[in-house]
This record gives sequence, C-alpha cells and structure tokens, in this order.
Amino acid sequence: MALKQVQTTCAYCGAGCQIMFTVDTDANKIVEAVPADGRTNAGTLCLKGHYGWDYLNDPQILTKRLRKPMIRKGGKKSPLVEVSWEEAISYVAKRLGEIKEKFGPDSIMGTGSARGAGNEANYLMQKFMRACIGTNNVDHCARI
Amino acid sequence: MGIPEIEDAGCLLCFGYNGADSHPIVARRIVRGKQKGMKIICADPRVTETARISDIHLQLKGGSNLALVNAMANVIWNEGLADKKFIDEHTKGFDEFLKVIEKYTPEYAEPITHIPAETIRRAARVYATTKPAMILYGMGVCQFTQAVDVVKGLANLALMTGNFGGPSMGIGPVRGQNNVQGACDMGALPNSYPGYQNVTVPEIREKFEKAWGVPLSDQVGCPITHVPHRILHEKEEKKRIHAYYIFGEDPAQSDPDLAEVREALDKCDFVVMQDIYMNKTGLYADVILPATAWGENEGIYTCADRGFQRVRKLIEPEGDMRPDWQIIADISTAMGYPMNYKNTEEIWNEMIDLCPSFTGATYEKIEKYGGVQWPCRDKSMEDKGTPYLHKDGIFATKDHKALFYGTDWHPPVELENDQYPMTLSTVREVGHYSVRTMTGNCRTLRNLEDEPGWVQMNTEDCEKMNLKKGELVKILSKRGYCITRCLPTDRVKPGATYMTYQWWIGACNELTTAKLDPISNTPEYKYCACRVEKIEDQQWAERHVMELYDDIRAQMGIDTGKGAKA
Amino acid sequence: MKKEIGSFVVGDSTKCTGCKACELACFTVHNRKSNHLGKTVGTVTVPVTPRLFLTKFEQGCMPIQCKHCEDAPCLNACTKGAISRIDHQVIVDAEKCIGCKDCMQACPFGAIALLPYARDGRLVGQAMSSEPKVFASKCDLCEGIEGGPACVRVCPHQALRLVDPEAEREEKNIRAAEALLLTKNWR
Amino acid sequence: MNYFVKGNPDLCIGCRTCMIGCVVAHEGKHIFEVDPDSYSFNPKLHMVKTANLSVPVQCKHCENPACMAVCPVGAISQKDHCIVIDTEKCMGCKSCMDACPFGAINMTVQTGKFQADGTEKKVANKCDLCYGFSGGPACVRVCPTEALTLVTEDELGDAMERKRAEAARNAYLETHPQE
Repeated sequence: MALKQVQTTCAYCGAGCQIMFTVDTDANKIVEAVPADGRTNAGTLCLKGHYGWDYLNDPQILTKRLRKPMIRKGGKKSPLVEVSWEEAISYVAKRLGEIKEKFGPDSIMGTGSARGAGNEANYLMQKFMRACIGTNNVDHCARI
Repeated sequence: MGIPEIEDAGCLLCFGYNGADSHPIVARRIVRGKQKGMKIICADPRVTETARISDIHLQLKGGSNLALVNAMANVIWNEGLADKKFIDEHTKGFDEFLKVIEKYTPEYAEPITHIPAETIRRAARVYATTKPAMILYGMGVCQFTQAVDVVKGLANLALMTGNFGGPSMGIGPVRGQNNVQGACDMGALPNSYPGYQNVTVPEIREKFEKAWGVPLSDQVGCPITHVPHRILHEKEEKKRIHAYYIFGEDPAQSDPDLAEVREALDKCDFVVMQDIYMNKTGLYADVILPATAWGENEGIYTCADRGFQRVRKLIEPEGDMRPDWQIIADISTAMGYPMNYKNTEEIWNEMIDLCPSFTGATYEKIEKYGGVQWPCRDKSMEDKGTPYLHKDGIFATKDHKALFYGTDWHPPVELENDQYPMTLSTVREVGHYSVRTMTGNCRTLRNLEDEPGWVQMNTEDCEKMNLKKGELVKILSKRGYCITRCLPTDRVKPGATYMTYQWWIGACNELTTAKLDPISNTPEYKYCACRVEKIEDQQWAERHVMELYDDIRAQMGIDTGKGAKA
Repeated sequence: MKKEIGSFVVGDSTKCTGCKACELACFTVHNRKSNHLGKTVGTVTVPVTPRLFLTKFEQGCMPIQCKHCEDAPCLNACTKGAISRIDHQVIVDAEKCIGCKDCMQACPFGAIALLPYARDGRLVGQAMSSEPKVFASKCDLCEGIEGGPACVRVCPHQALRLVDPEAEREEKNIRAAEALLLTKNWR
Repeated sequence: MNYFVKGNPDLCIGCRTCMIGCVVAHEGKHIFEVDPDSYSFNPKLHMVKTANLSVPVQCKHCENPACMAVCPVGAISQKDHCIVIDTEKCMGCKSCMDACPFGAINMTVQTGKFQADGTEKKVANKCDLCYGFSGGPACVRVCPTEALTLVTEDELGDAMERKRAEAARNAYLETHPQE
C-alpha cells in the first residue's frame, strides 16, 4: 500500500477549511481525513469536513455518478445514450452554434458553478459565454 | 475582516445568520468570542445556537429586517452614540439618510418587528458603545425581496459608529457555498467581468476585447432567477432563451417554484448539463457532460473572507470524466473560438493579469502562504494580500468616501391569509450541502438526516393539530405541496415553519415563491404563506414516502432492489 | 426511521403494598372475552391465572412481569414458533404452545408461568391424557384491550407504570442536559 | 474512579459531528467501503436540543451504576475506568435503559443478527469511552468547538482541591479584610 498525504481545501461551505488527506495511491482511495492547521479552521473540522468526502467512493446511495458523456438522441424525454467525448463536444457545439445563428447570442444562457469546479473553470465559463457566444448571459447560484 | 478575527470583536451583531448550521467552523469563532467576553446581539426569528448564547436576542418577526435595522440607527443617532468624526471624514449622504430613519423610533418598529422598544434600544446601545463591533449577516438578510436595502442598512450601522477598516470590525456576509465568492470573483455574473469590472464601462470592455480578441456585448446579461420567465413568457423574441448550459448547478431542485422551473427546462430547446452526479436537472437535459469532482482535479477556491486557497487532486477519476475547464475549452474550440490551456495555472495567470485586484495572487504565493486574501495587486512576494477591505476608512469609491443609503421598510410579498395561515422559511441542514448530490452520497451524513426531512414548528402549534415528533405531515402553499416529518420545537415562534431545501420528497421549493429582490434578483426564500395538514393514515404515508424515494433513486440510476432506508 | 422497540410494564417496590389488585385485574381482562367471565364472585369457573406475579422478597414486594426483550431468550428458545414479535411486543400463541418449558428456563425474570388453558369457560383437555392442556402464559400488555394494561389502571398506589422506553429515554436525556447547565463549573 | 465524557452547553453548537465520530470509531474505517446499508448507525451519545440548550448526553460511567445492578444476565461490567456492555450476553430486556437516569442507553439493531422468528435483534448501546481504541474518545477528538472533554480522576480531584482551596481563601479574606 503506497500512501501519500495531500492537503486541500474543503469542498463545502465558505469557511475554506484545510484538510490533510491520506490517500492509498495503489487502491486510488482516501484512507483518512484529518483537520489541518488552516488560517480559518485552525485544526478543526465539522461533520462535512470530517466525513463528507465519502461520495468520491460512489456508494450508490442517492444518485449515480456520471462517467460517460450522454445525449438524448431522440429528443426530449427519449433515453440518454452514452457517446464518445468527440461526439458530445461536436454535438453541443453544433446545437449552440445553430441557436446562436438563428436567435442571436442573447438566446443562450450559461451558469457558473459555486461548488466544486473552482475559479479557473468559472473564469473559462464566463469567457466562453462572453467571447465565444457573445452574451453576458452568465450567472450562478449566489442568489439561491 | 477575516474569519479568525470574529472571536476578537468586542460586540458581534449576528443578523439572519445561523453559523452553527451553515458554517460550524465560523460558529466556532463566535463561541470562542463569547468565551473571551464578546457581547453578542443576535437578530433571528428562531432561537439559533448563536441566539441561545447571545446577550440580546432580537427575535424579530420574519420579514421585518429593515424596520429593525432602521430603528437601531434611529436610536444610535438620537442618543448621541454615533461617531460624528468618522461620518464627517469618511462618508457622504448622512443627512438624507437621517430623514429616512427619523420615523423609525423603537416604538414605531415595535409592532412591525414584535420586539419591545426597550430591547431595540438596549441592542443599539450595546452595538454602538462596544468596540470593535462586527456585523455578520447571512441568508436571513439576503433571501428577501428587500435584501440589498437591509445589507446597506447594516452597512449604515457600521458607518455611523465608525466600525470600518480595522481588525474585528466591519460587516461580513458569510457566503453559503465553498466557492460562491469565487464564482463572483471570476465574473460568473451578468453584469461584471472577472474582478468586479463592469460590463457596461467602455474602457473595461475594451480591455477585455483586446485580451480576448473579439468584440463583446455591452448589454447586462440575464440573471439566473429570470431564466424560467425568459424561456416561458418573454414576449420579445430577441430576449427569449432557447439554450441553457448548466454547469455544476441543479435548478430543478434549488430554485424557487419548482413547477415553473420544470416547465421551463422542458420547453427550452437545448439544455446542456455538466456535473458530477445525476440530478433532477439531468432529467431534462439533452446532453450530459461528466466532469471530474472536487478531489479529482486541481484549482483554486475563494472562501467567504476573500481568501484564495488551493484545492488539490487526491485521487484519479475512475471513468471517462474530464475537468470542467477542459470541457468548456473543447466546446469553445469546436465553436471556432480556440481555447488552449495546459493546466489551471495557465488559466489563472491569464485571469489575474486582467484583474487589478487579483494580479498579485499568483499560484506561487498561494502555495507559499497557504492562501492570499484579495485585493493583492502586486506580484512581488511582499504583497501578501489584504485582510481589511476598507483599511482606515478608505473606501473603494472615487472620493474614497462611503455613501449612506436609507430606504423604507416594506412587508414581504406573500403574507399569511385564511387559506395559508402560517409562514414558511427555508433554512439549512448542517450535515447536508446544497442539493445534496455530494453529501447525500456520503454514508454517515445520509444516516444522520435523510428523506423526507423535517418541518420545524412551534410546540403549541403541534399540540393544536395533535402532531407528534416524527409524524409525517403535508405542507402546502399556493404553488404546491410536499410531505415531511414534524419536528415540534420551542425554538421557532408560533405560526412560523422552517424547512431545509435539499430533500426530494420534503422539497420545500415546491412551496416557495419566485418573487425577487429588484437589485440582487435573489428570491424571497425566507417568507411565503403555507398551511400544514395532518395525515391520518401514517402507515400509508410512510409507505408512500418510501415509494417516492425509490422512484426518484431509480430515475437517478440507482439500483433500488435492496430497498432504500427512508 | 424511528428505532422502534417494545414497551413494557414495570413495578415499583417502594410503592407496592402487595394487594394483588394487579393480578386480579390481569386475570379478569384476559378472561372476559374467551371465558365469559362473570362480574360477581362465585361465577369464576376457571383457575385464577394472572400474567404478572406479585413477588415477595426479604425487603418488600412488587409485581414482576415480561420485559418484552429485544433479543428475547424465550422467543429464541421456542422451537415450535409459538412466540413471536407482533408490533414490537413479544406475544405467545397459546394455541400453538405445547408446554415444553424451554421459554421458562430461558427467561431470566421468571416472567412466564405454565397455566391451564381455558376456552369458553372450560379447561381444554388433550388426547391420551386426563391432564388439561397448559400454555406458557406471560404479559401481553393487554393487547387489544381498551385502556391499555389493566394492572397499571387498577393499582391503588400507582406502583405500576407502562414504559415507552425510547420516549422516556429522550425525556431523561433532556433532564440530564438541563442538569449539565447547573454543573458546568466543574473545572 | 471511572472516567466520563462531559459536554459543555456553552460551547456546543449542536452540529452532531460527535455522533458520526462515534459511529465511525466503533464501526471502523471500513465503514467507507462497505454497502451503505450493511452497518448499523448507532451513535452512543445523543444530541439534546431544547429551547435554550444544545448538548450531547452520554453515559456518566457511574460508580454505582444502576444499569449494572439491574442487568439480569451480567452483561454490564466495569473495565479499566469505564462501564461496558457485553453485547453478546445482552438480550435486550431494556431494564438498564429503564434504570439509567440520564437516558444514556438505547436499543440498537445488531446488523446481520436475527432472532428465531427472523426479526432484528436489538441490544443495549451506550458510551464505552472508545474502550480499546487508541486516541481516546472519538467524540472529544472530532468536536469542532471543543465542547466535549474527558473527565479523569486526576482532573476531577485537582479541580476539587482547587475549589476547596479557593473556598478556604475566600473565607479567610472575609474574616481578615486586607489593609
């Protein structure tokens, strides 16, 4: 069992707690999470920090982890069909392109994410909406 | 101000913020402050953990925030407790503000807030005379149609007492999710580019046009809460929304008036969902793009006190998932606007060079110092960021002066009535996060609280309806209904009910109203009229809940053969 | 979701005077239906067979009865399947019981007695024997009898109490927590 | 003297991290690998929330434990400063639950174990001070507000001595006013 230690920021809430994880790199599994001495948390964690990483194990409790791109090929309400990334990307690009062409850039809305995705992905999302689509229609759930 | 300083404040005014349930690690600072002798004033209609240890609990009637805040300002001024020197040197608009608050005597506010005038006086005195005084506010302020006015009202209190620009003072919103601050910082907002640079200012737009090499729109975009309307009812063809690219959000669970949201998603020509777990929105998506999760990718988050901190990869994703940034870059490239980045640091470097407030916050510094609080303007290692935003009373306005801003209180939009005699407010469950696709898939957190959740009701109300703890009840509003469990408690006032918003069966957003604050566009989650009904056949109800749970889990791709534990 | 467990009746030796009102009430309510028990003395034709036992010991007396255990030794010992859990309570099916006495030996409280089985006011006989049929008799919390356990209702000294263990536990939790407020200066 | 864990209502924020910490400690880390329905989630301490109070309540490890006295099968015993339940011996009679004045004992399902008629087996469950695990009581370790402490003989003794000394000093000062 090869173990490594990684410090990271907690995935939950705005407190920005630092957690030290022990990871079994052979099994690709988290072994333990202990509070690290971060600026805001100073060696403490709440229940989400201590035990909230379990979803990475995909325990099949509530919802299924998404692992393959999927398209509803028969339109709304038809079943989702697994496709390759190439197909998914070109399909999205084609449909968004058509809608932009037909109804204009302001007919497309995009969201940022206040959750796991991180700042870089949010930056790219708004850049995509603004520079590629050509609209300021981008927002996220800060209001919600 | 930062989270660690909370405990060193002389006085804390905690307004509509329940740290114990939303941020236990912030609540910890409040508890430590109390141990160090900090005076706590807590304004909340519920007896929260902070209210419980507070010196003064202002148990106001839901929806009366601004009346209380204005009354406190009125007392501070009329009793000569204001910091006139600070007002003269650092602020503008005080005289106009005085005219607004003139009528808000504690006696005027008493019938609105249901708080005795003398208690309001006492709170105002403690706040104004105990230094340094800090204000924390949460969703109990923001999730009303009169949200921005109250935030400004609280800022007025801090301004008129000179509580700005030093340690353990000022006013702090405590952001709910891990990276709400970050999504705002990065310009995932319809009116601003990254770094809070307004899309309508020509010079700024030109800067971004040059950097990104394309012309950019000068029109403020559509806020997320307007989307259902813009899909379903928009008359102007040009403004109607036909495609919705949803990234790491679940509007079909988290947004108000879910029936309308579902209709909108159904009618929208093209819905793209990019997420880590299947969710309710996924049922309406035309395309699903699987992303890597926290723990499977690198990046930076911004915590509630503006601190940039690193998130690191813990494990390798198992499956055909890609990092969010990579998926977006690929789509953009496919649409003819190439985005080529090798890693998150490259994206970050492009971003900080466009945002003066973030320019100094390099990966190197964030690594070295464990984090950087913005503004951080200089790349040299000496600029370690800014703990206090308005240091020494210097504000980010043209003349460095803060502006007083007074408004009148108005009642919430949907009031109690004969048919719906109670009020509903939505709150948080400490062990669950957001729409719970993450925490709901964590074994022990699921064990602690699971479907269909609870409705917190006053013990007397429960006795009147003969409701026992744990009994399933039906709760209805004009817009819909759901089933949940009754939790009798003396922590809530008679006539009020509270539900947490992450449940599928006890889905309180079936009930909430989509009425918005006119400036922030935040829905009035904290106030709508409702009715609670007893269910006579409890056995049927228990079975019904179990069946609903199994159905939804099956929709979400879970094999429910082994049976769910409701 | 609620962890449901069985209720039981418990006696209090500090209040009990040994009057046996509980035993008589127990017998009466259990025989009213199947044995058409009369209301006056002299009409009782079957033996008086209570399901709780007034027990005298050196320092006093109190009734002893079944605890409706959650891993009930009697239930586990019964090879005939005559003892089962119905609505969280441990219940004996008198018709099925063959009187093997395994349950009596298993019960650490002595809460079970072997008693003659009467139906319609008459003892039930058995083939190949002149002895009447017997069965393992124990407290059933007056299942199906209006008003709940008769013993609790009739005790003149309130020496018997029907326990809802989880509800009482929660109440005791609250009292203990409130006591903590008083003792917080323990350091 | 037996040790015990004590909650401080002034510090507790009612978050229940202690309850999960308790379960994870007793079930073991494999809890995060097994079928989510294959273990039993039974915290050995209980969060109490009233109108003006939040605090977890758990076993006091009494010196003359009522639970131990009433147990008909000798399943409760004293071991190295704590009172522990032998769940193999326990038959779920609830006598201890009824006897405990703190409500510190509840009945919990023993996963995978059944009675003769196929119904779930339940046994008594209470704080064992994480007996046999390293690092001391898990609840104390994980609490984010340090609201829980392990009270040991030394600590209680020292506190008593300190309080007596202070009481004596105060009495002396009262009769001998300082000049």
